Amino acid sequence: MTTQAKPEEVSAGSGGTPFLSVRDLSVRFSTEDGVVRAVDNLSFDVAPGSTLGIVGESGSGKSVTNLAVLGLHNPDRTEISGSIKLDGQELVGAPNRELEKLRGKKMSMIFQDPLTALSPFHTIGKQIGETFRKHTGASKKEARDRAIEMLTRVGIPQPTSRVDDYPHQFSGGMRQRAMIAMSLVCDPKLVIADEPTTALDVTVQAQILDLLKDLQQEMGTAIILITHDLGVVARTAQDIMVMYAGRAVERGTVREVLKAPQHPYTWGLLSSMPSLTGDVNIPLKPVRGTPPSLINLPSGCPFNPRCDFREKVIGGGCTSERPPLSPATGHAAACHLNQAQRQDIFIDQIKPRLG
Amino acid sequence: MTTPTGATTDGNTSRPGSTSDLADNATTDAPGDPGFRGLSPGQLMWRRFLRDRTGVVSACVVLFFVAVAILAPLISMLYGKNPETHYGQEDVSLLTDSGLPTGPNGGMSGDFWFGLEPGLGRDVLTLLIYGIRTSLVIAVATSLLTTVIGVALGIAAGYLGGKTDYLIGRVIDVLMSFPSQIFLIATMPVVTSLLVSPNEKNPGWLPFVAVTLVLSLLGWMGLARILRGVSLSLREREFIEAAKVTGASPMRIIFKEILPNLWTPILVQSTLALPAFVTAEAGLSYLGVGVSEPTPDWGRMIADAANYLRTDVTFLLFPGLAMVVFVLAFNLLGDSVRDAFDPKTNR
Amino acid sequence: MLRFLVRRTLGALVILLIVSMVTYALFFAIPADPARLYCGKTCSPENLALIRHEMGFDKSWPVQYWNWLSTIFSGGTFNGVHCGAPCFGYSFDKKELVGGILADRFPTTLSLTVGSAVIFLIFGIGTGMLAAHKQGKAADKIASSLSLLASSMQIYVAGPLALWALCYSTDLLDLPTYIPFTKDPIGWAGGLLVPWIVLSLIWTANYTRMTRSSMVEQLSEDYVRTARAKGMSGSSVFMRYAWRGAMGTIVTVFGIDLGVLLGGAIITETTFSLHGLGQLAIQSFIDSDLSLLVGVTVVAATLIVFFNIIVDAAYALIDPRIRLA
Amino acid sequence: MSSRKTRLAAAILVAGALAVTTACSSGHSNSDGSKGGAGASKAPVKATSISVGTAEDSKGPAVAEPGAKKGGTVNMIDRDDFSHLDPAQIYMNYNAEVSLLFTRQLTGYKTAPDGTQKLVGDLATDTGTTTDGGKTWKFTLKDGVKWQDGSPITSADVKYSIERTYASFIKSGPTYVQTWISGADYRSAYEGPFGGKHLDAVQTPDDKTVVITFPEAHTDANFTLAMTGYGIVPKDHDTKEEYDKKPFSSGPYQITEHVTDRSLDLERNPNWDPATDPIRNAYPDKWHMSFGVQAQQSTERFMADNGDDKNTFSFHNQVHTTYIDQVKADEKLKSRTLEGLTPYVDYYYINNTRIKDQKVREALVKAFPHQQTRQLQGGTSYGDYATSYMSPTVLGYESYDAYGILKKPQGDPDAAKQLLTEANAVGTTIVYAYNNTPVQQKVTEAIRDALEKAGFKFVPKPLDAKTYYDAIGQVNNEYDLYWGGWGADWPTGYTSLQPVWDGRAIADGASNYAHLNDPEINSAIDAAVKIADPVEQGKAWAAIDKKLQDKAVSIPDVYQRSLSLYGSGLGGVKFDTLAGLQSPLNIYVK
Repeated sequence: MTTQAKPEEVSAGSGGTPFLSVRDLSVRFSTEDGVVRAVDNLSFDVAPGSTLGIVGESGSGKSVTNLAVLGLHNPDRTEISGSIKLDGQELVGAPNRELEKLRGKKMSMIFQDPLTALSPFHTIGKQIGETFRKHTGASKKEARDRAIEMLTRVGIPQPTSRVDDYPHQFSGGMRQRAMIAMSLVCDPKLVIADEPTTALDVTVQAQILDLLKDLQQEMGTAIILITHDLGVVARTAQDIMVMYAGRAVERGTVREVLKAPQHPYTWGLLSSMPSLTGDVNIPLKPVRGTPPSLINLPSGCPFNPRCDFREKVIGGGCTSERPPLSPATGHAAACHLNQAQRQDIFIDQIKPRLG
Repeated sequence: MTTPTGATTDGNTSRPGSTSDLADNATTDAPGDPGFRGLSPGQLMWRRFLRDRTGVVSACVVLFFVAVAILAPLISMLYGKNPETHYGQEDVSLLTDSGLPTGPNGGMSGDFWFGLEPGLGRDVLTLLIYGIRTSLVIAVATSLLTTVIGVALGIAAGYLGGKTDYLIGRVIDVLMSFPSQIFLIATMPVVTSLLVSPNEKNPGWLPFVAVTLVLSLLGWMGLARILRGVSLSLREREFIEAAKVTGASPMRIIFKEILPNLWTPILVQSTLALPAFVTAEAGLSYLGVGVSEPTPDWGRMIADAANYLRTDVTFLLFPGLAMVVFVLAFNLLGDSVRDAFDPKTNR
Repeated sequence: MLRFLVRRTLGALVILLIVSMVTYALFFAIPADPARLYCGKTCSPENLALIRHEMGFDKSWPVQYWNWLSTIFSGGTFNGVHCGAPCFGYSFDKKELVGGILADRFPTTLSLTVGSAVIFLIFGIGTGMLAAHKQGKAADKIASSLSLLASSMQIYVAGPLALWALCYSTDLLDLPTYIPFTKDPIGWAGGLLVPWIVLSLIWTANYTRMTRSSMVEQLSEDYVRTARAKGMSGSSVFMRYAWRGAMGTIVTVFGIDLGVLLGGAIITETTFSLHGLGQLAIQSFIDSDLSLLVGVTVVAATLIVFFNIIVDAAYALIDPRIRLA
Repeated sequence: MSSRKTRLAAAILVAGALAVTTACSSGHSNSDGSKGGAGASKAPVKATSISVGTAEDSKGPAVAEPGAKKGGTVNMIDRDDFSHLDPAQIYMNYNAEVSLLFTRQLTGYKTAPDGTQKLVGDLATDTGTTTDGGKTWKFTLKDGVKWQDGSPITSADVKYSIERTYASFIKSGPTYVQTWISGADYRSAYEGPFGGKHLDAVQTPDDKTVVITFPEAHTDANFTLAMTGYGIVPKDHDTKEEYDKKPFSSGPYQITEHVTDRSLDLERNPNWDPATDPIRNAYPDKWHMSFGVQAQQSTERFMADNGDDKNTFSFHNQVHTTYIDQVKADEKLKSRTLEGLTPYVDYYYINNTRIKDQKVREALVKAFPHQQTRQLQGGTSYGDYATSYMSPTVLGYESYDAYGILKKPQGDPDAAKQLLTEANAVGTTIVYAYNNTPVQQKVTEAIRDALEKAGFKFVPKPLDAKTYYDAIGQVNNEYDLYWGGWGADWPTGYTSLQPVWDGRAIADGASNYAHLNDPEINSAIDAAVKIADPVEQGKAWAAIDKKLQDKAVSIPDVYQRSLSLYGSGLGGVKFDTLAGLQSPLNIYVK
């Protein structure tokens, strides 16, 4: 197995074209404090039936990116440029009516906290069936039957009676299952799962992830999994994109990125994560500092104030020049360190800590 | 007139303690306030407030009124008139036989900039600026008193729970069930007679104290209810549990742990209650149970002027306008304070 | 639900008991002799004693209160007028049974309140939703500032101004009067139009503000975003989700306001010379008409308490998370 | 005439706040229309001439109003519903005025076109005859006087009506006749007719004759019997307490509907014969009266003169103080403006038990700011400066200005200070009790200003409107000065002076608010009562009035006036000087 071959496959996709293709996406919010560059020149693809994990700290632009894909930003205060193509259809600048038809049908979203993300005023069945009716024009009866079917598929016991329950009558895990049922009710080709397990117990987390995986296999859905938990990604995704300050800093297959990470930020993320096989005597080492302001980004590499290795870059490019994500395909990282330096540092300093 | 029984007009009474939500903002779609990282909540609030132009303008207006109230004697000295002298009766050419100013527009002139009061012929401008004092003193005193009562009983009910909570809850229920207008009217003579016996001379503070007491009597329940809810939820929080485990006394928990977390609802509610008390005080004066002569008072001026609506709108113009501006500025300020504390409402 | 209603009704009865008792205590705490008011110009001590005795003022107030209370259940005969249970006493001033007077006055207050409530709910919620929909735009700013301005108005300023502008000087609209709806529906509406307009003007503002702020709050809720992510159209998100959430707040406040308004708005009714419960309240206070005063107070308190129960029940219907117990 | 309760209602907080017109706080106007400046003082008013009419004067029908025609509906708007309609319960002028339309007495007042008034027989053929100087009075009923059901009014009805005033449920009416017959504790002497017992002092030798015998002489008993309080009530239709809501008519109209506090509707009584009635011109077919209209609103409505308001008048609501200038300036309103002098006199009572030094009292009289206080209440339209205790409307009134009030109505602080210095009483504390209403608060400020300038120490004591009369009615009250008005029950000096100044009547709650107990005055009152000739008696009362002034027992302030408007569609609206109200007697729809 060569490490170089796989990314080719991914970016080319099984049918040759990716289902979702994002190019040079920028999302800016105008706020009272100034313009927030939440996403800056981001490009990525998702092939049909595959899972892309997007990883990053809070405020790195993961959620914003995906809300932009769904077109859920307030148009008055948000400026979106670049291109988002879903199954060949351009979404940036598409009329809201068009987007409404796609949302829930071709692409759907699973939110982090099912308690707040589900309407407390409507029954689970209604909320699931409503999506179905909207996109298929089914009758109420059909919608209800579909809801029961979906609940069955996501593993809710006694779905015929639980379909009339309200979200508050469900447990956390069941709610997330219902949420998944709702997002899959129209067999969408793309599901964006925004931290789907963060709010759940660890045991339930695994169940939900397994469920997602099963359903994906069953239905051939592409999934974008947003998380700050590399463990979740490792378990579920084929590809990873690590985001920092609105940009992708590293991209590749799960194997590539987790086994041979190239970006100091990724190293930091990995170092801060406990591992079962690691040496318990080595303390976890979180990324120092705090995420940068998206209004006043540090010049050069936005990660430079927190980077332990910037002295190693000759000419101090870290504070003056912003590194591009390279190479253009395959395992890529946006860092001034050259390939050799990256490998050395990882093997000498980082890997031992990871165990 | 309704007594301010809490911010019933605002939609967010149900979620008063949402400053704690601030931290979550970054993970949701809002970009959060990345520029404010590292600032204390107080500083955050202050900076957010300063950026709210309406808030700053209304704060300036409120400050202007306060300054006028404080500087009233100085202004009146410079202007050369005072609110006690019956100018219209000393100079008979100023008022007609039935007490209306002889001059047009309510007797406005170079001598009397805002005109003359019908009847006694006092100077409207000085009555107005001294009237701010009355309104402010009573509104502030009532706000303070209701806040103290509301905070004490609200926390007691919420934190102590059990029988205390039940008792306070029922007292609130009963007080809220009273038709407030008739209750205020009926209570006033009782309160007055409790303060001063019929054969004693009425001291100058009497109307202030009586009005403040009566307004406070029906004014504290809203705040108490809100604070009860907040402290009820705080009681279950980890840091309170922790304090209990470490053996802190209930008093210490209340003052050191709970109270600091209640400042937001307290401050927001009091700022919103203040203008409500200004109008309530004016309403009492309008009903004839408010502050009596010779203390200048806006409500009484408006009530008087309402009689002259058809004869000369000028009398209503100045106190009416002053009142609307004052209340408006205070309401806007209250909104801004709330927004600064709780940016989520995004008004 | 039934248990809730029973429990709350019992609680309400206790509250009413306390309210009536406090009214009694307050009445006798006022340093005035009510008997003197009925005594006429040549008030001999004998006459005064006779009146005191006949009106029961010669007994201590708890005894009088007890008598009043027992009359509710047992009925009584006053001045030759029989009053069957439930009997709320007899007004010595008006020489009528209190129950009858209250029944006579209530429709006026009801019409006044319901009519203006319909108007201010429609306009208040409508403009509030418009403002929330056009959040931050000109329409929002205009609606918001107008409503703030209107809510800073007082009925005693707006009332006479409206009478002057709409009736006295222009003869555009009818003077405020109450004609029973059953007698002449058009006259009923015409007679109450001016007070409705003025009341609505002031109250609309509150509801505009409230609707706007709770709609804005709801629109930022996660589940609203979920609905949009499901592909729900803007209008259905607005109505089915955000409005559904905002409704709870509005119903709560409306219920409380309705109770207060029905209990009688003294200034409103006096400004427009309408004979509702508010005017009755102040009149009975002036006349020291104890049984009537207690009657009005209890009716007003009943309405307030009743609408509180309705609000709580309605809230449970709106929000399934609330359980009644 | 105005009962405590009305006064109270007048003064009460809300009413006061909403600036209601009443006998004590309203605006009034000036019959000669002179619009003198604030400082101008007026010449004393001419006394109304009132006399006792003959049997000829007592014959019906009433003097026709020129241009009047029958028919139509007249509307009446007022602030309050009539508190009583049972004649025996009626003391208040307002209740009495409406009773003219459906209740008749033995005697009544007839107003000539020139405004002079005469006491005439109403049900009786004349004003009664007495042969023993006022102890025994004999009245003969007219032929053709009937109840609304057509049955004749008999002497038994008159007797029953007087007996009935003893009943325990009759509490608020006048008690003159009862006490004259049976003494102060009249209720224990006779319990009323319901137990089957009768009153021997009233005899009915036949169906037409009534003879009333008093133990003492009461020379003006025929005036007393003109009070609505002695109007007749039919035995067969007496519903006792309930009668107060819907009395049985003996006059030109009968009640069709009375909704308490809302409306009263009257229609013609077919059995009333105008030929028997010298007083009432019953022109309209119907009356529609509605209540709850504040003075301000009624003024607005009369000025606007829209729709049904064209055919509307008001018994009691006057032009609201704030509209006086506007109403007077409006030429178009002149033809429907009504002005007149009421029987009420405003006094500021000096508490004679607390201020015993006559010089101090004189200083108070001298210092008092009549002009300022009057200006606050409507100026010349509120009333004329009073110098006497008797109203100019009372028989025998004489003008007498002992302290030069008319020259210096704004008060004379220098003269007052001089008097205080002489009495060595500069800095005397005056506790001024007042009814805590918006207008009275302002009046207090004016008084404070004047008294402090004169060298008094002024202590204002606001009293709640509900407690005001109770508080000042206490014999041992701790106030020095307080407002209170008085109006005569009938236009002779007796009811004008005796209740207020007879020292033997001092008691808690009695009307001798000044607590004056002067033997000289007391004996003069006793003497005056016994004078048979009304004119001579009037002179005696005027002499007492002068004595009271010389002793500076209190401060007379103004003789109250009335200024009112009515709709343009009405004619014959006149001012009733005896009641101080608009009279319904000659009103017709144009």
